[in-house]
Amino acid sequence: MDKLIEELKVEIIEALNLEDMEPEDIDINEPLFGDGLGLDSIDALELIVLLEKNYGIKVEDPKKGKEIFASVKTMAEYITAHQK
Amino acid sequence: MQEIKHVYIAKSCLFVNGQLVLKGENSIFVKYLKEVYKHTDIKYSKYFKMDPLSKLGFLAAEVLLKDMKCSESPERNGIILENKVSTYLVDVKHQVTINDKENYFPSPANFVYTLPNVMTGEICIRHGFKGENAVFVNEAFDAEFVCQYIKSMYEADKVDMLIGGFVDADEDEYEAFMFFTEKDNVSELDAKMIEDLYLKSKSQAEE
Amino acid sequence: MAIYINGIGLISPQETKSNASFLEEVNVLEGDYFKIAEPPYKEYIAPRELRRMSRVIRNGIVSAKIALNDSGLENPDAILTGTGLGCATDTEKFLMAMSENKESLLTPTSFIQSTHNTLGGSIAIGLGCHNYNMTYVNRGFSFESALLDAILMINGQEIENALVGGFDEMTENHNKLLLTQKHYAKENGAVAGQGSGFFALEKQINENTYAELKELETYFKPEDSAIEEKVLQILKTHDVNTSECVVLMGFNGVPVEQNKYNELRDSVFLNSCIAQYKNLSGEYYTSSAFAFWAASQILKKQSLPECMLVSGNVPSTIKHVFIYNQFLKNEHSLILLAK
Amino acid sequence: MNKKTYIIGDSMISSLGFGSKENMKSLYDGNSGVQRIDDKYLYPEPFMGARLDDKQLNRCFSSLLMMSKLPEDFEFTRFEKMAIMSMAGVYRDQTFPTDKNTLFILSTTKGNIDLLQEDLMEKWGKERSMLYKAADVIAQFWGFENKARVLSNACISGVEALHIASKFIKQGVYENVIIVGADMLTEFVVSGFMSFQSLSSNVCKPFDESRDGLNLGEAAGCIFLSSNEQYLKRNKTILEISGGGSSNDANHISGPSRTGDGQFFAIQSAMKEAELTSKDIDHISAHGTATPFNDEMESKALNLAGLQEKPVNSLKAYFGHTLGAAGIIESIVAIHNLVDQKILKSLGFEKNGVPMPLIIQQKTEEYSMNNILKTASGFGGCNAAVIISKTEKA
Repeated sequence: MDKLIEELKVEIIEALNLEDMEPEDIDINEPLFGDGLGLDSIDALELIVLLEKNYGIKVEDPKKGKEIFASVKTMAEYITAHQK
Repeated sequence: MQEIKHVYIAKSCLFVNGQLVLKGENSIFVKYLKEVYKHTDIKYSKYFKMDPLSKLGFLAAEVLLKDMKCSESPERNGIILENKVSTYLVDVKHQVTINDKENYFPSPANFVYTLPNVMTGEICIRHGFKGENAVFVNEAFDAEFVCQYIKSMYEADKVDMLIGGFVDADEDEYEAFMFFTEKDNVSELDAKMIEDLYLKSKSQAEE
Repeated sequence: MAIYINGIGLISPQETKSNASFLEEVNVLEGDYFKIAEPPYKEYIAPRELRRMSRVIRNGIVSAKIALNDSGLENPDAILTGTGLGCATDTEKFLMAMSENKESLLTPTSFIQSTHNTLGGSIAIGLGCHNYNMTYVNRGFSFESALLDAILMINGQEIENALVGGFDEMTENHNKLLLTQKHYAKENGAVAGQGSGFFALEKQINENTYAELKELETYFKPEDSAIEEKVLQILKTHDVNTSECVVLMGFNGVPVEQNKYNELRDSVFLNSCIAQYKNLSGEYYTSSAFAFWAASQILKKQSLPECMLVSGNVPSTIKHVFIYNQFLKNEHSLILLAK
Repeated sequence: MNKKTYIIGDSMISSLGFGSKENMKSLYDGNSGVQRIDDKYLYPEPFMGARLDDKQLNRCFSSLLMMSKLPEDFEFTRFEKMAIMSMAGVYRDQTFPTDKNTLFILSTTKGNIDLLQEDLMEKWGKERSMLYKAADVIAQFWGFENKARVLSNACISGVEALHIASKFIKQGVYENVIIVGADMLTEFVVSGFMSFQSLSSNVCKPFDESRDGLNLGEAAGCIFLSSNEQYLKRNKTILEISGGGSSNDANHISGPSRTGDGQFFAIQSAMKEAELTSKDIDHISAHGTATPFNDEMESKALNLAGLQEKPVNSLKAYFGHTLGAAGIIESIVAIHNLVDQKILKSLGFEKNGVPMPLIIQQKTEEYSMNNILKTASGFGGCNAAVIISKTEKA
């Protein structure tokens, strides 16, 4: 799980162009959207693609994104649960 | 101060140092030139092949250089002449030979004289001058410029003897003025003086 | 009606971000095309906003901000941009993803950022400017078209001022394609470049005014003598003394494209000081925005940097700058600025 | 003689292009402007020659009129346009003075000779066909205060003008001299050379075994000389005319000397003035017309001068023989060769065909040089030589 989280952090930074951030700057429990990292709906779409591309997980309903992308931790949990 | 030797030919008159030497019987340019040729008492078969301009320049030089001493090093003898209409008479002659496309016969013997410096070339051949030589085309004799050139060549140590002058042959007028300079008298050379010599000869010829 | 250039901003391969200096040092070409001398973006744009912006947007915004700050104009009556390629990096990114992922798994960011009007929109968002916002994509006339729109609107009394800019970026991939074209070929070809230049144009003259915009003409594939005739007419109309004029020409090193420049240089502008700028900016669709910036500087500073001088003597008083640029021999533009 | 004759600027128009830069590029690329010309106004039969782009000349010139100090509706002949165009090229790089300290020399053999054609004579009249008149018009275009001078010394006119001008400048007679060399390709000249049977039916081959005559060409070139260092601020490499001389074979009006002594005297005089010996000369830009006798004479002259081991070229296969312009445009090429430190191959040359040994340059390449000797010879037995040297401000 920790390994997955570290991997995920790097992927998020790359996909979302968070160029000034280092993986350790991201608190795994901090909200990704809103106040935390300040991501928006476009970023949500980026992350949906990331899940499908890197982990083969298809998020059919974008509305579910809000729960999945709450934090890096929730993302990792979702991946672990849904990975085939 | 010794006067600079000069020759003037125009209007069927030949002056040497301002003295009338030969008054022509014939007012036609080429015929008068033949009189001058006879007067110089030389035998130079190439003369007859020349165009009128070269003949005029050649004869003026012949008279000017008589009894004059040039440098023994041929490359130290030079000549600068001015001219107004360049080789207009020969140019027209050449043009006539090519005007009619059906009857096209340009002549090399004529064409070679379509350059004004061929006249100086003829003079150089005759007297063995192998030094500086130049022909400038100017609307009228410009003593100031010719003297500028002459002084310049002496100052640059290019020559020991240099002939200057103005030789021109147009349809109904011709004129030759030539003067002799050498290293030793160049300090006396003065544009105003040359101009005066020229104008004096010219007015004498017009009388 | 007079139109004045009251603020300028340029991000280019040269150190042009400060209007205080004027090409005192030259960045020489490294590699196959000119790269941007990047400004410290964070000084102009909040990191959060910066995140999603490609370089061309960043440079565009920075140059627009420099121009606005320079002029003191806060909320322009119109934002007009011109670009030949638009946001090339994002377009490429999106197309590459499309190709790599077989048209699936596409992400939206590069898609939304890849349209030509992204910059115009982003500047407006940043300023909270709800006024007229237009982007012209007109090949070698893109910047000129934006400028023309501004002139028409100001002269038509629709607006009092406008922020006008021209921007383009070059990418590694795009340049590879260009190198296969004759125009940009390695032997005798032009070197591609990029840059973003913005200008605050106003009806009112003020103490920061750089120059007056006198004339703008564009010609597509003109007849042989049309340019000369037009130039002569412009010079006459505005009473230009060619000996007090600097002519900024788009020399790009391509021999067949050189003729027109040479002809004008050797005829109408024989008396003038001839200068170039593509040796500093490279060739691109909106390079005349670089020339426009340089011309404004020349007139305000009354000097011409050595690196721009081609021939002629720099006039002691530079009254006019005439810009003549052509793109691929098709698009010809003439711009006259006055002191 | 304490002043230096600096070469401030140059420009030329030829069959290879407009402007020195364009011409140099073409030369370094090895292009020839000589081509088959089939134009009954020039000669009834097709022949090989080098012609200017008339369209470009007229286009550029029409807007150049703005600069003219003559009345607006004043008309210019083709020859005058050529000369003025080449001067414009110099002017745009470094505005030249036209005051009393400045002499303007036109170097040409035939000037407006085309005006002798019946139809043109009617329009322009006799006086306009005169060389002094053409020079006058050109001088008035620019507003020169001094009277224009025409040097008409056949094919050496250009080189000799440089020689004479440099004496004037060195001695302070004039501070600046603007020299224009120009001649046109006309029916007059083509028919004349045809009658001499001296035109080759191919691109000419100077110094080559199979050379069989020359090609005629047309061009105009302008060189701005001055002793005033103030004009030098744009010149990265400073060049001067370090020496010059002219001479006569005193042998034959249309055939060159069989010994080469005439040409040798001019070279010797130029080297003496420049205080250089044959060792110091790095390269010779020869006259090299590709007629059998001329090239033979030059091989002898260069051997007399001890220059047989220095690379020689002729530019006649690039430009054709441009008569009064030749000395100027070929000197301009030498000037750029010195600046670029590049030597041009002698186009058309394959196998040595001159009696005395010469090293004919066979490749265009980088070459380190300080002094280039430029020579010329012409009808009337005249010869001239100048040395163009790298120098520093006095």
